[in-house]
Amino acid sequence: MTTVAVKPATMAQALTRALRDAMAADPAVHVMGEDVGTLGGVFRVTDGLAKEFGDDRCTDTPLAEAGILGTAVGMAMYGLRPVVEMQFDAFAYPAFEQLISHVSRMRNRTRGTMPLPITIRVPYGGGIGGVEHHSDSSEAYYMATPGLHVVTPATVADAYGLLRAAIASDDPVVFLEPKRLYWSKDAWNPDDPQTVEPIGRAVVRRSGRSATLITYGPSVPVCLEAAEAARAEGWDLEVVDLRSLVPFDDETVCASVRRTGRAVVVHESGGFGGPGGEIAARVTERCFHHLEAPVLRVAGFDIPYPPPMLEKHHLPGVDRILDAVARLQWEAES
Amino acid sequence: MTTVAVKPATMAQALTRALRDAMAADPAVHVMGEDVGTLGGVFRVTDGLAKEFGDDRCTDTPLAEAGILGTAVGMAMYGLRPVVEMQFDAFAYPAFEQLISHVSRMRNRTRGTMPLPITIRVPYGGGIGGVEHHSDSSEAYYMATPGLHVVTPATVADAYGLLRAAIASDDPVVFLEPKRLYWSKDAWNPDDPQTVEPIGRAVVRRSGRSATLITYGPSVPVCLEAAEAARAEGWDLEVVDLRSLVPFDDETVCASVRRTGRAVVVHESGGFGGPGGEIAARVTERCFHHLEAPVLRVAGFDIPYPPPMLEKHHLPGVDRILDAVARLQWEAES
Amino acid sequence: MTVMEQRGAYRPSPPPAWQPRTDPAPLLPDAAPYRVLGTEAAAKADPELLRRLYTQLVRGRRYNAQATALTKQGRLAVYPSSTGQEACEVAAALALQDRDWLFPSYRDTLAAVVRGVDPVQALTLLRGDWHTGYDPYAHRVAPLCTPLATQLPHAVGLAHAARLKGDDVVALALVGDGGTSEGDFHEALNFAAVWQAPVVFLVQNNGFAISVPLAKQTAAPSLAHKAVGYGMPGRLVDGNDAAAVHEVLADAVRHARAGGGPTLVEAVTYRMEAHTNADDDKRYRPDSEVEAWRDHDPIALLERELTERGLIDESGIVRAREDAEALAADLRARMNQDPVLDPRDLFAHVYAEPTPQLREQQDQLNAELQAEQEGTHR
Amino acid sequence: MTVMEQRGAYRPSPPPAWQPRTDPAPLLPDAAPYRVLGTEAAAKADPELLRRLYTQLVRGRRYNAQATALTKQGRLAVYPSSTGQEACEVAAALALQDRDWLFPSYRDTLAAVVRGVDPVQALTLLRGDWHTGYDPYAHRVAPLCTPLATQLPHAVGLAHAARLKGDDVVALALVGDGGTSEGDFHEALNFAAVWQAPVVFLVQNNGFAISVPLAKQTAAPSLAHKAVGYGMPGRLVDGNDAAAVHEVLADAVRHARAGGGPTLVEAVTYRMEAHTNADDDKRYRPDSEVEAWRDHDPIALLERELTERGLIDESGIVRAREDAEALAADLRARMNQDPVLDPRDLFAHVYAEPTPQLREQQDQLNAELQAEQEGTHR
Ligand SMILES: Cc1ncc(C[n+]2csc(CCOP(=O)(O)OP(=O)(O)O)c2C)c(N)n1
Ligand SMILES: Cc1ncc(C[n+]2csc(CCOP(=O)(O)OP(=O)(O)O)c2C)c(N)n1
Ligand SMILES: [Mg+2]
Ligand SMILES: [Mg+2]
Repeated sequence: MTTVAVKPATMAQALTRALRDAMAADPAVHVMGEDVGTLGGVFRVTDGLAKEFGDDRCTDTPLAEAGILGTAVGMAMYGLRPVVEMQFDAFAYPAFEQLISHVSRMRNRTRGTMPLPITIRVPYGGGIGGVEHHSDSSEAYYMATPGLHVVTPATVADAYGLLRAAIASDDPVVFLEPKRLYWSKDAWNPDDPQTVEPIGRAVVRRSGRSATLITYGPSVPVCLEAAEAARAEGWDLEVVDLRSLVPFDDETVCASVRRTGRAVVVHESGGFGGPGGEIAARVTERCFHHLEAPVLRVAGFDIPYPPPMLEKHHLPGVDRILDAVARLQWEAES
Repeated sequence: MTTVAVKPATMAQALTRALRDAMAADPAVHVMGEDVGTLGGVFRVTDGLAKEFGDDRCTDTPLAEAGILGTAVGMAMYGLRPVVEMQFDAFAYPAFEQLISHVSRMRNRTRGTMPLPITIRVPYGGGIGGVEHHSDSSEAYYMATPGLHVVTPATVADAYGLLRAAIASDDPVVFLEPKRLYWSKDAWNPDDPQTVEPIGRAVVRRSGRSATLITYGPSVPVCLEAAEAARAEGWDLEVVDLRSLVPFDDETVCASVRRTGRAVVVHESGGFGGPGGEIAARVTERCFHHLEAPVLRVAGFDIPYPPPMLEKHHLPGVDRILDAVARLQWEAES
Repeated sequence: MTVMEQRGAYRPSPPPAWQPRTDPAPLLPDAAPYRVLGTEAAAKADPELLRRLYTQLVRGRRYNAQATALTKQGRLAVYPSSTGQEACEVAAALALQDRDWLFPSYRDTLAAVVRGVDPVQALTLLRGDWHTGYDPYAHRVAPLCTPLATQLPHAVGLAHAARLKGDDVVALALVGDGGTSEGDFHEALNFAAVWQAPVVFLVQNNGFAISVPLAKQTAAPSLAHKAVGYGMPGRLVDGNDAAAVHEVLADAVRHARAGGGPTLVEAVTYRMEAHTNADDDKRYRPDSEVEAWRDHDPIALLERELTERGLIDESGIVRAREDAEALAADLRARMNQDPVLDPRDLFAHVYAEPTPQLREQQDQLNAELQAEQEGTHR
Repeated sequence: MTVMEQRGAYRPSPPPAWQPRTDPAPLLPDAAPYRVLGTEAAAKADPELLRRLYTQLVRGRRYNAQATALTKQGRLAVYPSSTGQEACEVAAALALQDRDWLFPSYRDTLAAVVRGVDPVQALTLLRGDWHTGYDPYAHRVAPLCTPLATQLPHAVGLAHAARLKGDDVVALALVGDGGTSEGDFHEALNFAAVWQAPVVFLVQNNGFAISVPLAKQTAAPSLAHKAVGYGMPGRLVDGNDAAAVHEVLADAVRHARAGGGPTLVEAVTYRMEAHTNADDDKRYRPDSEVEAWRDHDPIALLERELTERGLIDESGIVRAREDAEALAADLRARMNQDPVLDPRDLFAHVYAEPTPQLREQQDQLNAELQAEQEGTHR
């Protein structure tokens, strides 16, 4: 009996492994996008796939995002399972018409006869010192588009598990990859990787009694840090990692908030019209009488993503989260 | 002294008049889009403008929405004030990259030296028996994009006033025109039209004491109808017409909710990730201790817009609004 | 050999050793649209094919008339007629094999019908009970596509996928002259050429995009001239000459099937009716222009050829008309029945499984419908 | 006459009276890239211009080296070098009049600098203190554009607006070979041709879009062949021959200025460095390919011509290098100073007036900053 080593791995490595395993398991899985072949992607997530599976399974496309997603639609119509890479969040915008008008609607349009099992990988978010257009948080657009699943990992294990689940899904999945977590490391056993199924379950990353931080993707580590720091102020914070924005796990989130009676939603995306509004509203609808204070939001400002030298002021950090926790009307506490 | 006749006019007529007056007042105003010239637009909103001002002031463009908005950006860079028509809500999607990456950001990108005074007219919403792609409510996308103003009229007078204000604004404004109100009539005096300025003020369309309906655009008349019907059930509903989604008029909305203690947000757009989440969340943040019940939402379902024969089931109607009002925990009332 | 290693790919080499990989000359279209009817080429055309085309043109014209009539009776929400363009619609459908795929736009219900889709199902979108009335896999006809040119990359992707799987499948995609201005047109043609995908693009240049004439849409010598910019052949054809359109498309399909890659075909035709029943074409074109095109009617052109060459007689013409009438009568009868709708369908197909949120919403609607039925709703 | 009534517009007339409005032949590019240096054409070139080009090429090469060095010192977040492409950058800037406009992409800081933008301001985006470091109106240089090809419609719109206002202004827009695949490229060229806008499109075909070689980007005979599909002339030029690029661009600018409409120019060049300092070009191209292009270096080509024809001597070469060193020294010195940043700028320019919401957020940030300063933050 061999003992399997649990070694530190980066999120990028786990994603690569998920793609490779999915391609090996199912010849219908095709990876496509800009620079995903020979180069292995600008974040190296597709590294080695073209070599192992050939250019026809991992294809450098012409430089045109609507064309990439549009041809992926046709490939999916014919029974393939395209995994599309959008090079950066902001460069997915040219593909929005294909996404909204076709990817999200084809199954419904055809009463289920023409599903589109497409996975759209979108590196998103800031904190990497990227210049303009390289740090957008675009999840609000995807959430507002019925017919899409929207998921985002915060851990190495989830990166693998969620990506396998996304590729296995018969529905289109927007798979948001937090750029600044690509090189984050976790102990992870690549020889016994787990898929995270079904898509749509949140997870409590840290239990606590005082209040719930509801978050996802790049903000999960920040919230965990905030929760540690909060102990000094006497708060025992629970941290819920949504993992899936669509479908939304009302059950797990509301169970937590009912327990703690207070909640702060934390994300990098702009606050106004961002995910936090939806989350705060639905939690309030469902948990109103358990709430000691309104659900607060800590989000990016309502501005275009700032240049790298100023991004630290924009990103929700530990202090801003704790400031919000402090405003949760503790006076009301008996 | 001549007496000016206040005659019934349609919203479409008021919009045409606003365009004409803006073009007459400022030679920098240029109207452009698909079929806006000779035909006068598929909704006839630009009727007569090409004849009056020439093809160079009111231009039938090639059929390409990104091209329309992209060239409008260049025209605005040179000091013009383009008024762009997107033929239908869903056909604005191809222009999203230009909208998000340039229109909304150019002023900020250039520290204010290169503002883009572009008005983007988007006929939106359903209830007109339109086939697929002709009835989308896309306001959530615009709201989630900092740098844009987003306004929408619900009355004939506001249609004129807001459009004049939008064109006069030095910022880009997404001007959402509720398709099913194009032919709605109000008494309106075209010889003494008022602009609605500044952009960003909501208005109380009906005063009431029991609860506030927060709404905008196509749902305003529905809410007014619901408020009338509610009298039979003993509810005296206040109706707030937001008129501007960005900037948002927290003052007017919160003043109303603080007065009534209860609120329902009503819109056609899908609920999940839609405008209602933001609105409910911010009202709750600001009015928590005045609320007798959670702010509820009555919205379109979280589905692709249905075919015309089924749209009546999708659109928030009087019954669904009253059902929501009934769930506002009246038992708690002393 | 991967798809990338094929002919046609443009590789730079440092000047001065410049060598274009593709000779542009064969990619350029002829100066004038290709014609068969009334020319010497007609003699070589298969009489059986000409008769088949004729029958379908006559059916197609009648189908268009019937569908337009149904809008007046409130049985269709809207109808974009292909009257005048039947030669393109019919030839597109007949140029394909059964295993091939057709990618129609909103105006191309007729092509779908000729390919075998039940006319009632083809019209479902336009009647308004659902977005697509037919199973796309049954006749290999993609859903009618409304957002202009967005179906073109789908056709490319499908053809590419079929080829990767080793299947002998060609995709034919239809688009209008206006649609060629969209970015998706460009991206689709480029992907097709780089991948050497077995796909044929047919532009029905009917002179207008709603009210906008071609002169405001492009300054190109012809739309077919766009092909060379992608490294694929461009063909220009008289779109009212069913025999010519069929020949050019059949050639292009054969070429694609043999691994020769994509072709762009521009068929010059004319939209004889308004854009849809909701449009008023008097606003943007003179009657005289429409009238001038009547002399070049696709049915008349073909009928003249068939008659002159003795390939059809009066009884053949009558038979074609009777056949068309039967189609119309059947369509009328069935479209006059109210479709049976189930509002619960709204939630059934958004995802493979409804999300918990959709299940809640479905329950809400169910409760409302029940209350309505029981008369207990507000 | 409105812009719509001009030459070049493609009007359909019913077959058989087919008449293309534009003759495609003059729109097609030559079979090989146009060259001046080392050919007979060089004799006709203005010596003063050649010397000016030379000085700027040498400055440009040094500028590129300095900027790349600044990335290693952490003074730039990222730098996409135009080393090897200086002939295109320099010629683009010099082909324009002062009143004209330049629309650069992220790789074209050099063109902006040659046009007069302060190098430190040109690099602000890439340093990371703000998105644009210069006032676009000061030198009529649009902000460096990152989303590929999206600047092209801007150039068309600006040129069109200037023309409508009666101003004598030409816009020159730069784009890469990869960028030609984007829908915005297509839409921009089409609008330009239909409007006959005074705009020139320069494609710097440097062989790669990051790692993707041209063969995977297009199957066209050349990128310049795309022009005919829009009804504008396409020109193919050796992009490392500064005299040739300048001549072709100056011709195109003149043509546009005279009301002749847009031109598409493809300059065949080569990206000698990795895509940016963050890229590893060893992964996708052999050193030998890069080496082969060294024989065709733009500076060496021009220097040879100038020297052979006695238009420059050793001291002239030294002067050019000294000038370049001075630029580099100044750039280095100033870039080594930390930029002064004001976080409150985040809110100042989102709208003409901050919204009430932004004012709240600004207050929040102010309070945080103050707490930080006072050491009272958490
Ligand atoms: C992306 C997009 N923009 C706008 C429209 C609205 N629209 C429907 S048909 C049409 C004109 C299409 O012209 P053309 O492509 O020539 O096809 P035709 O109608 O002549 O068959 C327009 C603008 C649309 N359907 N999709
Ligand atoms: C719309 C868009 N998609 C993707 C990118 C990411 N990206 C930046 S540069 C580049 C390659 C561009 O190649 P090319 O147009 O040939 O210009 P070059 O870099 O060679 O100058 C890519 C894919 C982008 N900036 N914009
Ligand atoms: Mg047309
Ligand atoms: Mg390049």
